[in-house]
Amino acid sequence: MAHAQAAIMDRPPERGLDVYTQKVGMWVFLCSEVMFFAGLIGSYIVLRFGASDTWAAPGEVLNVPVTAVNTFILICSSVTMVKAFAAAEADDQKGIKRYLLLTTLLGAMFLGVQAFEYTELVLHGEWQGSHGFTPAAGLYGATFFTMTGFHGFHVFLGVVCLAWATIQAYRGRWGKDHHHGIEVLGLYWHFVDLVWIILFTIVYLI
Amino acid sequence: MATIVAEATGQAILHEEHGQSFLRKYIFSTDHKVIAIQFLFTTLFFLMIGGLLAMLMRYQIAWPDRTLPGGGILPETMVSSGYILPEFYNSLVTMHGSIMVFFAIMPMLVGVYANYLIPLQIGARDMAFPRLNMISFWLMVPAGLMTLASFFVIGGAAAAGWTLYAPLSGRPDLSGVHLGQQLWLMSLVVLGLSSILGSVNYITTVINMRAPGMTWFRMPLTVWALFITAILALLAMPVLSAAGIMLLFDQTIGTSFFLPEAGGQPLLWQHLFWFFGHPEVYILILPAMGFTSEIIAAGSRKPIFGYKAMVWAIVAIAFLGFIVWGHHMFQSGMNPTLGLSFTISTLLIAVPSAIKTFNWMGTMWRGNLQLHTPMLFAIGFVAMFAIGGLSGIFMASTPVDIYIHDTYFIVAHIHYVLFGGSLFALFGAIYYWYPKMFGRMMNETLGKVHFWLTLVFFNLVFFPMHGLGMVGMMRRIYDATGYQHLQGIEDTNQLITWAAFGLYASGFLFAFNFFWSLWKGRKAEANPWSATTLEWQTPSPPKHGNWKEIPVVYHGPHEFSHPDVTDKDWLAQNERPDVTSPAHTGPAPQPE
Amino acid sequence: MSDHRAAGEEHGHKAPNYMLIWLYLFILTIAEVGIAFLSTFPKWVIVVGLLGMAVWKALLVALYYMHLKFEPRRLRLVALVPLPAAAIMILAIMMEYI
Amino acid sequence: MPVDWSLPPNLSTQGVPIDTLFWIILILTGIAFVLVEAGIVWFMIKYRGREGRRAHYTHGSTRVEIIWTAIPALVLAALGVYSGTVWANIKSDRSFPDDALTLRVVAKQFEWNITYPGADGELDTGDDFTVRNQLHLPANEPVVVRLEAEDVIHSFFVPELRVKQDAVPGMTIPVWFEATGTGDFEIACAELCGLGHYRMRASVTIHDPADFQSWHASQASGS
Repeated sequence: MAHAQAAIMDRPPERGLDVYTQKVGMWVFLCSEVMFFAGLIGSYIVLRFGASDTWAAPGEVLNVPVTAVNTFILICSSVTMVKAFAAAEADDQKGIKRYLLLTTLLGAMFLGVQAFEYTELVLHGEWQGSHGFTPAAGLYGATFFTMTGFHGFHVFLGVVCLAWATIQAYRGRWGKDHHHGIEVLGLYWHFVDLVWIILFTIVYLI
Repeated sequence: MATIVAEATGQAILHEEHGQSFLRKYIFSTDHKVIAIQFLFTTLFFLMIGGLLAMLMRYQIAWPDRTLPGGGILPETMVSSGYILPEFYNSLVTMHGSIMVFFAIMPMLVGVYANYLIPLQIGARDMAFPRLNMISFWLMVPAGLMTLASFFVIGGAAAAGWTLYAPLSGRPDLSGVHLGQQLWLMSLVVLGLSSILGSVNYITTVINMRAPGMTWFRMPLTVWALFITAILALLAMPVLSAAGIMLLFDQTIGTSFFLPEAGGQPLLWQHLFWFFGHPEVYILILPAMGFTSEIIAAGSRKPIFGYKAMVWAIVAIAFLGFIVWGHHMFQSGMNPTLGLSFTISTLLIAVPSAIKTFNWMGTMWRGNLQLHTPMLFAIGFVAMFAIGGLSGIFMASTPVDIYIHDTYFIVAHIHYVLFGGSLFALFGAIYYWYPKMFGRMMNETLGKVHFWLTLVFFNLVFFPMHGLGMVGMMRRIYDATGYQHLQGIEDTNQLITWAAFGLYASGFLFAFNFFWSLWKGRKAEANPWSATTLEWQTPSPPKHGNWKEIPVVYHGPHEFSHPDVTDKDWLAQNERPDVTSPAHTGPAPQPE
Repeated sequence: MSDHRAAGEEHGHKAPNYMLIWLYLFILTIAEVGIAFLSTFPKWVIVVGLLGMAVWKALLVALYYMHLKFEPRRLRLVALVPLPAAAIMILAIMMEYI
Repeated sequence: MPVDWSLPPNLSTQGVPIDTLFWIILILTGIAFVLVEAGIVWFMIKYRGREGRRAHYTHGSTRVEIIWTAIPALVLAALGVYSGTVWANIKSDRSFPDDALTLRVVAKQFEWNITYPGADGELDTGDDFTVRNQLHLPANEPVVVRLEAEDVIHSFFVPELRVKQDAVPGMTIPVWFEATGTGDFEIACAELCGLGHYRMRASVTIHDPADFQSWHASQASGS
């Protein structure tokens, strides 16, 4: 009875999703991230609906051109990220290094621009007669800094991981049989990009 | 192939065990069983603390005009010239609820038993992400320390109720609590992260790590319940984290999300909190339902009655759990039209709960009931949960809720569900899986005494509270004696308090049994309850890596008293039945 | 189930043209900024248009960069799970103010 | 003074359907309670384990399960419809009486301030007057309370009138009721509002309409 097991032990186990475990784990984690940002964005929508007169028109306070460039940077970092993954799949060591490094740098650049944007706003931003636009500047300031701040925090975590992945790339860790790490990190990175796409539209343009 | 990789890591786990330092083996272990036991000790400690707070609270309610015996050892900010202060009482109310929900019941259900049982019951060697699992435990520890520390900071611990309704929770000038509230929120965010990481792990493990033949509908109901619970936690906790962070910002960096002076919305806090809070209620009950199903099937020596209905009931409860949160807010000033839709969804959710109750009774029907301690607690769960479920119908009916909202009726209801429900099932689970965890049995006589004392004292404490609620006694009242409509209830409140002391004391009987049995308990064999699920088919306690060879599963989880098996009354999931009865066992997995 | 096996793990699909997707994203972003600042449509048309384009961009990222288009159906299901919960939460809270 | 373990005497028109619903639910849940608990005890005795006994092997019965799903579902649906109707008669916009006496109740830590319209019967005109911690009401006449809060959330609870409504800062929430008898009662705060929550109460006096008129007149002229 129980000994009959041995004969069929080489069968694959019930294979779940037919996707390797780390990728499933990342997707599950991203589900909870969706809910986290849904909480923030939902609050933003509701607060804005409840008090729309206290909202600035697009471009009135925020520097949209700079942020548009920043959006462009993040989109570019997404494409370099998939390129790094494609390079890993193709076992193109040079490509892996180049694209991971590029992604890290673009991510860092995004953070730099955001830091610049925040500094400008806090020091010179003008809204409702007050000099300096801070989280304490009404619901508008509160929601703006909370949403973009938490997105920035996610970018920061991503850049840290990317820097680690880049170092690993120079040590030759990634390759044709070893690209799961890049793919999983890529999922996170694209998700952060995706959140920014939504935030850019609802915070800066509407 | 992934299989080969999985087996290779499995073998690696098996070999890794030797030569580990004490620190790696018992403190920073990545073994799911060790982590589960770490969670168990931590949560039992918090259960004791939470209970102690309740005792202080009960003393104040019963004898508001008397000094607290021994109160002198507490600081002046809590007990002044022998009397419990109102601000300390509010902290007690708040922290009793928070600690019990977030640091005792929830991690006990999920941290302990999801960790321990999921890999063992689905036939995996460990969690999908063992290191993440360890991190999840070690995030809970600082969160717990922050919560405990908050009692001793200036202004005392959080005092706005465990629901933290803004603006009271967001305005230190109005609540008198400064750092305590912030510590509470930070601890909540850290705990939320811990529980999200845990959930990611549980979900991934169940999805991807099941043993060969362990199809979805062969999973034990415990695994089903814990899996769905993990989904609820995964989707609900981040919303609480987001809301908690916003509230923290309101206090610290001058935002005003929930403060009306600058246009914030106090009701937004309630919506976000209860969007988390109601799934949380099911996070606290679904695993208990899973344990109960398991124990009742084994204790009745019968397959669970209507296995698929039980599964779908869990799924339905989870889904509906996301659309009923408004029933906590009927009197909050919420749009009354929303009230109607929330009434209907709330009444709907009673249906799957009823199905589960009837199916447990159906399982006991014509069984061969083994009334051992775990079984008694499981039956106690069904009996008490039924009361909690029925009293919930009063609140679901919006007009009745106008009267009983925020009265002791609610207190009775929540405790019938969380104590009579979750904690009874947890006690049952501890007695039931203790031999597997520690290789020894808990003392049966002490266990039965513990059960009957708990049952009697529990009902003496909480049943009269329904009456207090009908009379109109409000929740969270430091001193009820001043109210005209609350005259004449002092005797009842004193009775409740005496019973509560008895209830707490019987907890120490349990604690004694627990620790005594660690060293002196009877040695347990691999399968002391003659149960069918996979965890019983490996030695007690299981070795690192759980199995010599990954088991292969041939049929559903509760094949008790199968007519074709004559030498015993159970058939383990990894035992191939000699006679295949297609209706009941399903096709055996085909070798490829 | 068995027919997914090849597709899932080994990425048996043809890699999409990542640069083309990038171009789409780039053009859509420019279009968004243009509509927000230069157009004279009524406010609600702008809002709906911008939200539509944001969703379009998000879908491009999710489907191609995150490979959702090429994953087994059940993984796609995992990715969809939080969306109804999020939608219910936001819509119900908004009922307060309508 | 021993307490009567029941709902307090009802003095409001809305209390009638609320209490009816309460007792209906109590009877329904009482029946379910007895059935379930008696069943459990009976099973524990009848099917207790005995040597040599073998349990009946079954995986369930779809028919039975459908029955015990359908019965609670129907009962609960009926209850939902009935509750919804009563709720709408109390809370919906159109349920509010047109020609009611309108008061403003402002809750703050830890007191209730009640503003009455002056002789003109309109709030927010010059002749309003405010009384602290005293709510005077006429019997047999609909009253609308506009509930506000200054600082944190409080809850306006008069047990005998079967009224409970949170007062939320930043919102004005209307509540209406009609008292059917006279007497002295209390407003209790039902939502934790800080350290004085337990003593945040105010007196409620329900007068004959004539008495109320004279009380009102004396206050209005006195202010």
